[in-house]
Formats: sequence, structure tokens, C-alpha cells
Amino acid sequence: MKPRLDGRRAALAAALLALALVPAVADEFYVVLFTKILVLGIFAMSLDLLVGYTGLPSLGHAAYFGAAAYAAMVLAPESAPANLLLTLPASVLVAALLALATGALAVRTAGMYFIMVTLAFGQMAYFAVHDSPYLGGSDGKLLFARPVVAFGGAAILDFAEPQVYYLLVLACLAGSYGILRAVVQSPFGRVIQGIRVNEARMQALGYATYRYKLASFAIGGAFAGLAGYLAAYQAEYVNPKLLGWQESGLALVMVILGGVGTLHGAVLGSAAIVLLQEFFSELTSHWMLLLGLFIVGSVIWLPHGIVGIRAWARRARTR
Amino acid sequence: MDISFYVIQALNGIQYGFLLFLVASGLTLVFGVMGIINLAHGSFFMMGAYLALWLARHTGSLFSALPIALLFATAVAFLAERLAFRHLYRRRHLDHVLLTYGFILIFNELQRILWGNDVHSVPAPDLLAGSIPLTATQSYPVYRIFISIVCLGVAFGLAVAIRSTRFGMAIRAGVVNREMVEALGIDTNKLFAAVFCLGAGLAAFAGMIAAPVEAVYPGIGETFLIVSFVVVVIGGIGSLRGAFVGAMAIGLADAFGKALMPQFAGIGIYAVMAALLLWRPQGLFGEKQA
Amino acid sequence: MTGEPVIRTDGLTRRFGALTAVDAVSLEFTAGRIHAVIGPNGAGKTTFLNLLSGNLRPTTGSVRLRGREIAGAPVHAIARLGVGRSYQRTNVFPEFTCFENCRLGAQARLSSSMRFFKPADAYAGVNADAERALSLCRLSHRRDDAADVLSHGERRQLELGMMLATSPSVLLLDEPLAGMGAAEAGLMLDLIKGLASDHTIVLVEHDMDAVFSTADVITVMVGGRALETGTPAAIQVSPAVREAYLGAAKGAPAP
Amino acid sequence: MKQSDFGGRIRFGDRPRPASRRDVLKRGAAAAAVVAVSAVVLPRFAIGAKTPVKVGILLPFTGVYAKLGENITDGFLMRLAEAGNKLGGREIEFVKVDDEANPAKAVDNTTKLVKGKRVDFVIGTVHSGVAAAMVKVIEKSPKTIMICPNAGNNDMTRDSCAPNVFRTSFSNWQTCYPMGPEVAKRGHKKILSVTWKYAAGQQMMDAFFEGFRKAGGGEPLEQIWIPFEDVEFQSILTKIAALKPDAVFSFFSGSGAVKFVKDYAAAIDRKQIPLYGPGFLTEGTLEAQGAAAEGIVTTLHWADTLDLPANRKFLADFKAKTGRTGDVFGVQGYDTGTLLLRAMAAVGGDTAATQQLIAAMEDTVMTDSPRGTWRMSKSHNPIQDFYLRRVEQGRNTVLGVAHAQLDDPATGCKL
Repeated sequence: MKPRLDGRRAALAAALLALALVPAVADEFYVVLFTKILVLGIFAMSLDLLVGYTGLPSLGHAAYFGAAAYAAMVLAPESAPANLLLTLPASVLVAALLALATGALAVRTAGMYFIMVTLAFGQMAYFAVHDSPYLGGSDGKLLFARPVVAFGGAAILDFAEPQVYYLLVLACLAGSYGILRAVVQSPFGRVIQGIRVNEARMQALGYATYRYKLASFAIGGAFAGLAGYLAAYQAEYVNPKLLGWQESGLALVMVILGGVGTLHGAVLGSAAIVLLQEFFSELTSHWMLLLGLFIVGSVIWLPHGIVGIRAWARRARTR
Repeated sequence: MDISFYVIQALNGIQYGFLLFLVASGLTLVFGVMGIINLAHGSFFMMGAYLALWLARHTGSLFSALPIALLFATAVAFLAERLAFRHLYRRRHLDHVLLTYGFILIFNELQRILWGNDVHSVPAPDLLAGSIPLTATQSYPVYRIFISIVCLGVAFGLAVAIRSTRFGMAIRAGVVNREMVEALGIDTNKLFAAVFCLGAGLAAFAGMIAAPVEAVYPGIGETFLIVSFVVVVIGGIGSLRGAFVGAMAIGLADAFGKALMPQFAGIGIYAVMAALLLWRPQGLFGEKQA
Repeated sequence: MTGEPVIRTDGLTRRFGALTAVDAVSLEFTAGRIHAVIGPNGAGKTTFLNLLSGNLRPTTGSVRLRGREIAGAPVHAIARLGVGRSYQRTNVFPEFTCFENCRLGAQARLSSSMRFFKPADAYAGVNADAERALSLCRLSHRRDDAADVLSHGERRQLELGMMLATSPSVLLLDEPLAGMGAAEAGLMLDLIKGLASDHTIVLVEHDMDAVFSTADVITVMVGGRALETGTPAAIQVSPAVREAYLGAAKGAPAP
Repeated sequence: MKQSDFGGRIRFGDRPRPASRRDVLKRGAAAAAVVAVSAVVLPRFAIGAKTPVKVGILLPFTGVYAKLGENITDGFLMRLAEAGNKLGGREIEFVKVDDEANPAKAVDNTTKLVKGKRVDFVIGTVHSGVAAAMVKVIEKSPKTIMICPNAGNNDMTRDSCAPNVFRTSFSNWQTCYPMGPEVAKRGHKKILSVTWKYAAGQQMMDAFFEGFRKAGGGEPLEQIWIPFEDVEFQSILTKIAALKPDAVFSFFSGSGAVKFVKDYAAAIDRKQIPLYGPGFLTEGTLEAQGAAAEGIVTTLHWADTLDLPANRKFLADFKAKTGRTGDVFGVQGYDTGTLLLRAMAAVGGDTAATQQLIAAMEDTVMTDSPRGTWRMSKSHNPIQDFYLRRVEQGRNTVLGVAHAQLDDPATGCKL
């Protein structure tokens, strides 16, 4: 058990190092592309906590992603960069509170109804923003500039350069991964995994499962919010589509494609989707057809997602 | 506003509700009997609308296009079920979501390749093209009345079929308990294929007859899909009666909501759905969850 | 060993529409005894257990745990009061190891599991409870094996272990011997007997040999009613039971 | 891409690629994510001395606005093809990106063109939100010039005007302001407006009522706002008929315009309550609207029936090359081409001479545009004629000029 764990740690460290070197070796275009992958990676990981660990297949997760993005916009000064140290925690808090409020109702349902209720809340959030002139309506709103880290009025770190921003996003991804990994291995993590497999049994053991599901939902919402904040400043633009069901669906596709219940699979799924989109759209203007065929093929032939490929190959070899 | 406003608005709501019912009834049966969340259900509506457009141009009449388009859409559904869905019945809901999301992309892109991105409109058949003048300023299109009548007929036929045929009995059994279907000696493969095709056929039919009142445009499938989801959840998964009541409720709420409270038109139906689920988590006519 | 009843039901009734599954059942369950509930299929035994464990709400009537009304309380609250429950269908967590399954039970005794950062395996007290439960259910040799590789009998043992890890005072056992071979069943019965001294055990079981050889008290349920309660010997000779059983079900109680 | 064989789709050919990539491509697109990774890590195009001029085209090719994107592109490429596909003597390399009318991807897509593909010019786009985000990126890249061939958000050439941002189309204000006096002139008093609830709709309605008030008209009877891109109008129309206004002023485009006009004709007697709007209501949609559009009066800076030699030539050429009927979007694309050709000729193809390029564009006076004479305003928006048009037998017939050489107020622009 121990050596495998160390091997995994080494692989993680190597992956992190490789990702940290991207701005040094790659063209700005790829830096932006990778920023997108990592931001969506955080988003997908946050959904994986719900889908893969707690068994809550949300189809409205983008609501929290978008809520934090809009919080970032509202909190940003009109014509000066915002202070990351203040606005990031505040935006994440907004997402977490929204998740807590909607989750309190949503986690009372299960299965398909849960999917549908989260979809409904997602759509409500979408239309609330879409129909609000104060938030920019369907046109969305531009952000003045990327945030800075400021102490006592003096900016000490500026994320305007895409390379620097990329490193911020990478640090957030690493931090999120570390925290979420700790969470799923904690007593709390064990409980939510038990709930996913058999909620009734967990109740019979004495767990008030509702509270754990709700806590998980709120934590997932918070990390979705972190991703949303980063997405808003990556595009320097917010728009209701950030909260739309297509965005939620895409995150779900990333999680399932990567492999549920693994966390790192979610990041792989995000990388796969972003890169495939990029690759297919260079091939043909009908890239959506290729992406669709890819998704259909992978769900039929890769039931455990990308992270399942290794086990699948191992089995094929030993056969 | 005078009484005619409310009468016409009610007609509008009922007509929209009927269309929603056709889409939602297929969705709810596929949900209920097969346990499949079919995000691509809206694609069959879209397919119907585009086929109506294309065939009506070639045959010169919407009515002669109907049977061909219905046959085609059902055949596509049959193939999709045979080649893809069948392998995934025993998998998680998540895999169904992923699979059908993939199908949405495929169908939408095929639509783009075949028919492009243009907005099209399908003329109503000449017989039904007129409007009935009601007051000095307003009139009601004959075709919309026609839609309501046809849908009423289909809904009635569906109800009779479900109640009194062997196929209908298998469907009812399947909604209550999937294992029971096998115990009754029904070939589930055949039943599932039939239900899937029926659902797709209903959606395609709705798309076809809706084509003259809706502009035919890319993305029309998803527009109807999401609202149909709301209908199904309000009515209760697997319940045709629920789908009907839900569709009428949403249709009327939409018609009056848009006219009387336009600022809440977008959020309204979702708020209604969320509120209802808090009161009855299984929908109006749904079976209580274990 | 007689004393105050640990659980006492009064006029406990549950209706499903027109059907009365449990009909005005008033029983007492005493500590240190194995109290079996038997009866033909559909007699309402499992429904009765579900009323005790909180899985179902009674239509009317009361359930008192050491004098405290628990009817209608949620499952997890009743479980936290020390009522452990096993199910007809095996309910273990297949991806977890045996130890982790038991730890999940032991962890339920923490005041709260809203602990997010320290690894779950770093709680020494919880680990010790889990090890104890594992040895109680005689699966220590399977400690690090995933539950889904266990045999059917071992899974039932593990389920008992999970329950014991929560340190319950009452055990509600729903057909613990179902689907077991003779050797497995013997082991399980042994286990249950060993637990009797410091637990209140309510046993629903179809295997009559087992019931009559282990139970201290037997209640016969027919059509939702508690027909008769007594020692195995008394039940065996009760004419009312005989009649009801022979009239209502395919099998008669073993002689 | 050195040259586009016009009429077909733009290919992405002659970029140097490693052999392995080509092999992969031959094997088809079914390859998995591994391939995607290797494919994306391509060596970038080396910038040498004799490189072609890079023109980025950022327009919607999928979604509701796809047809507009296509027509703009075709008009633009047609104009460049007329000039031999050379800009100031240099070959042209096109980089075409689908913006999906998605503002969330706009900063990314623009950055991709400006920084990744290092284009000299960006042509785009249709959607106002995308255009606003483009302006934001372009502002920070003073070496790149953006020409907007459609999106009419007022602020682009008002508050947020920039030296290297030009527009060849219109401002939303321009398209509706001239209709105010026209409606007032016809004696309508109680006007109801209906449009999608978004910035463009808001700007257009404001402009119309500004004109209406100035011409002695009163306040709006009622303003109805429909969620953006919603096309279910029946209930709204029932309400309009019940309110009995003198006239309705409305803006929709694309699928919305088709459906609104058809539903309007079916539900409301247009003789009693006539319908007015900016030209988009009947632009590129007449075929789909059919008889329902007959008699609708609109204002726009162009009409297919505009009797000018340049327009007749444009329409004939467009039909010949694409098989489709030219529309205002094609014209805007076409004029964008002219603007680019003139400016590049003025600097002899030297894209580094940004100041001169900008000066040349500012001085442009279009005398041979299909829409008639127009010139660039100080704030980089066309000063142009707005025509009064009426749909007659499926075409927008020009009734006259509603407002000659109309200039946007350009409030807040410091250029």
C-alpha cells in the first residue's frame, strides 16, 4: 500500500511541475488554453465531489460557478483592478451560501428528481441573471482588469499577464485538489461515500445523512465558485451562459468522461474536452459531430472513463 | 383588458400545452419504463420540424410529408436504440446523460450539415392558413386550433392504447416495476425498443405539426426539451396523466405569465417546479420513491 | 435476568391503504434475551422491525425505548440511541475493506463526522472500536479484504460487525440466516447467542430449527397481529398457533 | 492560407505542420485525446520578412447568427477577390474562427487571433457582447486593427471608442432614430414597443422614442420586453391586440424576426395596428416571412432594391458566387473589404505603419458602396443615409431617404 501511495505522490508532483513549466516553454496561446483546462478542471473536480463521492448527480452545478463569477463582477471596482485577497474569498462565499440555500431543498430529493431539481435551480439562477439589467442582462458585463494582490493599497502581485494568471490558476487547482483529497479521506469523506453506495444503511448506522449531503453540496458549490471566479477573470467577462444548463452538462460530461470518484479524472476529463474541441475545430467546422461521436463511443467502450483506461489495458494484457 | 383577452390567452396556453404534452409524454415513458434520461429527446422534435420543412417543400404539402417524416424519425430512433442505448440500460443514470449529450451534439451538427443555420418557416397548409377574426383588432389562427384538436386526438388515442392494449399493459407494468415486466413474460428488449420509438415518434410528430407555428431554427430541440423536463417532473416521472396536467399547467402559466408578468416570464416555470417538488418530491402523479 | 423492558410497543399499527400490515401489536422486549418474531410470509414481521427502527412511521400506537417515545423519529436518531438494525438483503459497502466497513460503523459514534481534514484512519478510538467489532464478528483475518470478495455468509457477518461497531444496545436482526449453508448458519447462530448477554435482540427468522434452539422468547405474528408470546416450549404446544400456522401458511413450526 | 478560392469554405491548408500530424490526419479524426495533445502542441508559424498579411475573421458560423456570419464573410471575401486577393501588394492569410456568438469565449477567441495567430486585422463580429469583449482585447493591442462589420452597440463608437477600432455597419441608435419622425408624421399617437430585453433592444427603442418625441410624438403607450432569444410571441400578441395601440414599433432579427412577423400577421389586423421597425425586421427573412411581411415599413442604411450601379453589381456578383441573395450583412462585409483594401493600398502593405493605416481609414469616403455614399465619422462609425423601405411583393422597396447622412451622436468619445 505504502509504495503505491508514494508512486502516486511522485506522479502528482511530476504532473504539477510539468504544468508549472508550461508558461516557460509554451506560446501564450497555449498558456491561455491550459488556463481554461485548469479552471474547468477545478469546476469538474468540485462536481466530482457531488457526483463521484456523494452520489448527487447535479445538472445545475454551473449556478454556483456563475454565481461566484457574477460576485467577482459586482465586487470589482468600475475602473480599477480588484483586490484578489478580498474578492476571491467573498465570491467563493457567495457560491457556497447559494449552494447551501438551494441544496437545503435539492438534497431532499434523489435520483432523477435530484437531477431535475438541480436543473431547475440552475435555470432559475440563469434567468435571474439573464433578466436582471443591473447584472448586465443577456449581454453580460465586461470586467475592467484582472485582480491584483494588494496590501494596504499597494499592489504587490498583478495577474494581468496570462502567464502569471496561469500560475495563479495552477496554484488554485493544486490547492483545491489537496483540500478535496483530504476531504474525501476524512471521516466526512467516508460518510459521503457511504451515502453514495447506500444511504439507508448509513441512516441505520446513525448518520443524519441529510446534513452530510448538504455539507458536501455546499463544499462542491464553494469550489465551483472558486472556478467561476477564476473563469470570470480569465475571460474578463461574465455572461448568463456561465450559469446555463449547457455549462452544467459540459461539466458533467467532463467528470464522467474522466472517470467519476477520482478527482484527478475530472481534470483529465476537462483536458480531454477542451483539447478535443480545439483539435476537432481545427479539422473541420463540423467539429461538434466528431465530439459527439467521440462522447458516444467513449461512453459505450470506456465505462470507467479515462482513468479506467489503465485498468482496462491491464486486464486486456493479462487476459 | 376585456374577456376576449383571457379567452384567447387560454387558447394560446392550451395549444402550447398540447405540444408540450406530446414531447413530454415520450420523455416520461422513456424515463418511467426504461429508466433512461434522454437528453436527446428534443432532437427528435427538431428532426420532425426539419423533416416537415424539407418534405413539405418536396411534396408540396405538409400532410403528405407527415407519414414519411414520422417513419424516418422512428427509424432513426430505432437505430439509435439498437446501436447505442441498448448497451447502456444497466448502467448508471450518469452514463445515460453522457450518451444522450453526445447524441445532442451529433444530431445538431447533422442538422447543420443537412439544412444549414438558416431560420426557416413552414407555411401552414392552405386549408388551415387563415385566421378567425374575433374582435376589431384581434384574430385567432385556424392552424393553432387545428394543432389543439390533433393533439387532443393523439392524447386520447394514447390514453386508450395504454389502458386497453397488451402493449399498454406492459408499459404500465414497466413504470411500476421493471422486474415485474420480465416476470410477466414480456421481452424487455422489444418493449424498450417500442417505447423508445413511440417516444421519439411523438416528439417528431409534435415537431412536425409545430413547424408552421414555430420558426424552424437550430436549437429548437433544446428549447422544447428543457421545458418538457419541467413538465415531466411536475407531473411525476412515468405518469401520462401527470404529463398532461403538467403540460397544461406550464402552457397556461406561460401564456398568462408572459402577458401579465413579463419580468418573471423566464424564471416563473422553474420556480413553480421547485416549489411543487418541495411539496411533493415525486411530482403530482409520481410513485413515491423508495 | 428479567427487568424493565428495553423496548415496549403499545397498540403499534401500520396501515398501507386498505391493508393493515401491523395491527395493534403490544409487546415488550427485555435486555439479555433473544426474542424471536416468527410467522408466515406477509405476517408483518419486517414491517414491525421497520416500525421499531424508524424506517416506517406507525399509523398509530407507540414505541418506547427505555421509556422514551421513539415512534416517528428518524432512522438515524433511533440508531444513535443504540438501536442497530440489519436487513434481509445484505447491506455492506462493497468497495470498502472489512475494516473500513466496521470503521464506518464505529465512526457513527463520534459526536459528529463533520470533520473534514484529518484522515479518517487517524482516529485511534474509532479504529479500536472497529477492530473490536471485527473480532466480534470473527472477521479479523479478512481485515483488509474488500467486502465484495467475501462469501455470502461472511458478508452477513460483516453486516453484523458494522452494526456492532456502533455499540448498540438493541439489535434488530431481519433474517440473518437467509441464504446461508448449514456451517455458515451455525457460526452466525453462535455469534448471536454470544451477543445475547449484553444486548436486547429482536430476531425475525424463517429457519424454525434455529429459532426454537436459540430464542428465549417467541412471538408468533399472523396477519399483522401478535397471536401469542411465550417460551419456545409453550409456543410449540400452543393449539392456537398450530391452527393459525397450519391454516395460514405452507409450513408448520418444527416439532 | 494564401488564397481562398472564393465560394467554397475556407480551408486551413498551408500552415507548416510536422509530418506526424499529417499522418494522423490521414488516419482520420477518430484518434483519441493523446493525438489531440500532440496536435495542439504544434510549432507556431514563424514570422519572416515576406509573410502574408494576416486577417483574422471572428464571426459566428454556428448558432442563431451563423447565416449573418456567412454572408458577412462572403461579402468580405468577394470584395478582396475582386482586388486579386492582395492587400497593399501582399498575399493574404485568413484565420477564420467561429465565435459561436458566445461572449464568454470572446476574450479567448480574440486573444487567440491577436496573440496566438498574430493577425494584423480582426474582422468581427455580429453579436454586441462578443464585439464589446473584442474591443477590450484590441484596445490593449495597439498594433492590431479591428473592423466591426455588424454589431451595432452604441458604446463601441461612443464611450468605449478606440483609435484602432472601426465600424462599417451602423450604430443601433442610427437604425431607429429616423423612424421616430416617420411614425409621428403618419399621425400615430399611441405607440407600443416590443423587443427582446437586451442592450441592443434597449438602445433601439430609446433611439426610436427619442426621434418620436423630437418630432412631437408623446411617451410610449407601453413597452414590452421579451427575454432575449425567446420566440414564443403568441401571448404577447394577444396582449398587444387587447391594448389597441395606434402602431407597434418592434425590433427582432433572425428567427425572432421571421416568427414575430408571421405571428403578428396571424393574430393582429395590421391595417388597424401597423408594424414598424428597424430594417432587420425584414432583412434576410422575407422569403421565410412570405405574405406576412407585406407592407411593413422599416428604416435601414441599405435595401436590395436600392437603385445604384454599385448595388446592382454587388447583388449580381453575390448571387453568382454564392447562389444566395445578397443582404445588408453581405454589404457590410463587402464595404469592410473596401475599407481594408483602401487603407492597405495607402500604406503600401506596411502593416507596421499603424498610425498611417488608421489615418487612411479615418479619411475613407465611400462613393461606390452598394448602400450609397458614406464616410467614416471621427468616432469611426459610418455617416450614412437611412432609407425608408416598405415590403412590396417580397422585397424591401425604397420609399425614400428617411434621414440623409445621419451621424451617431458619439457621446463620450474622445477621438
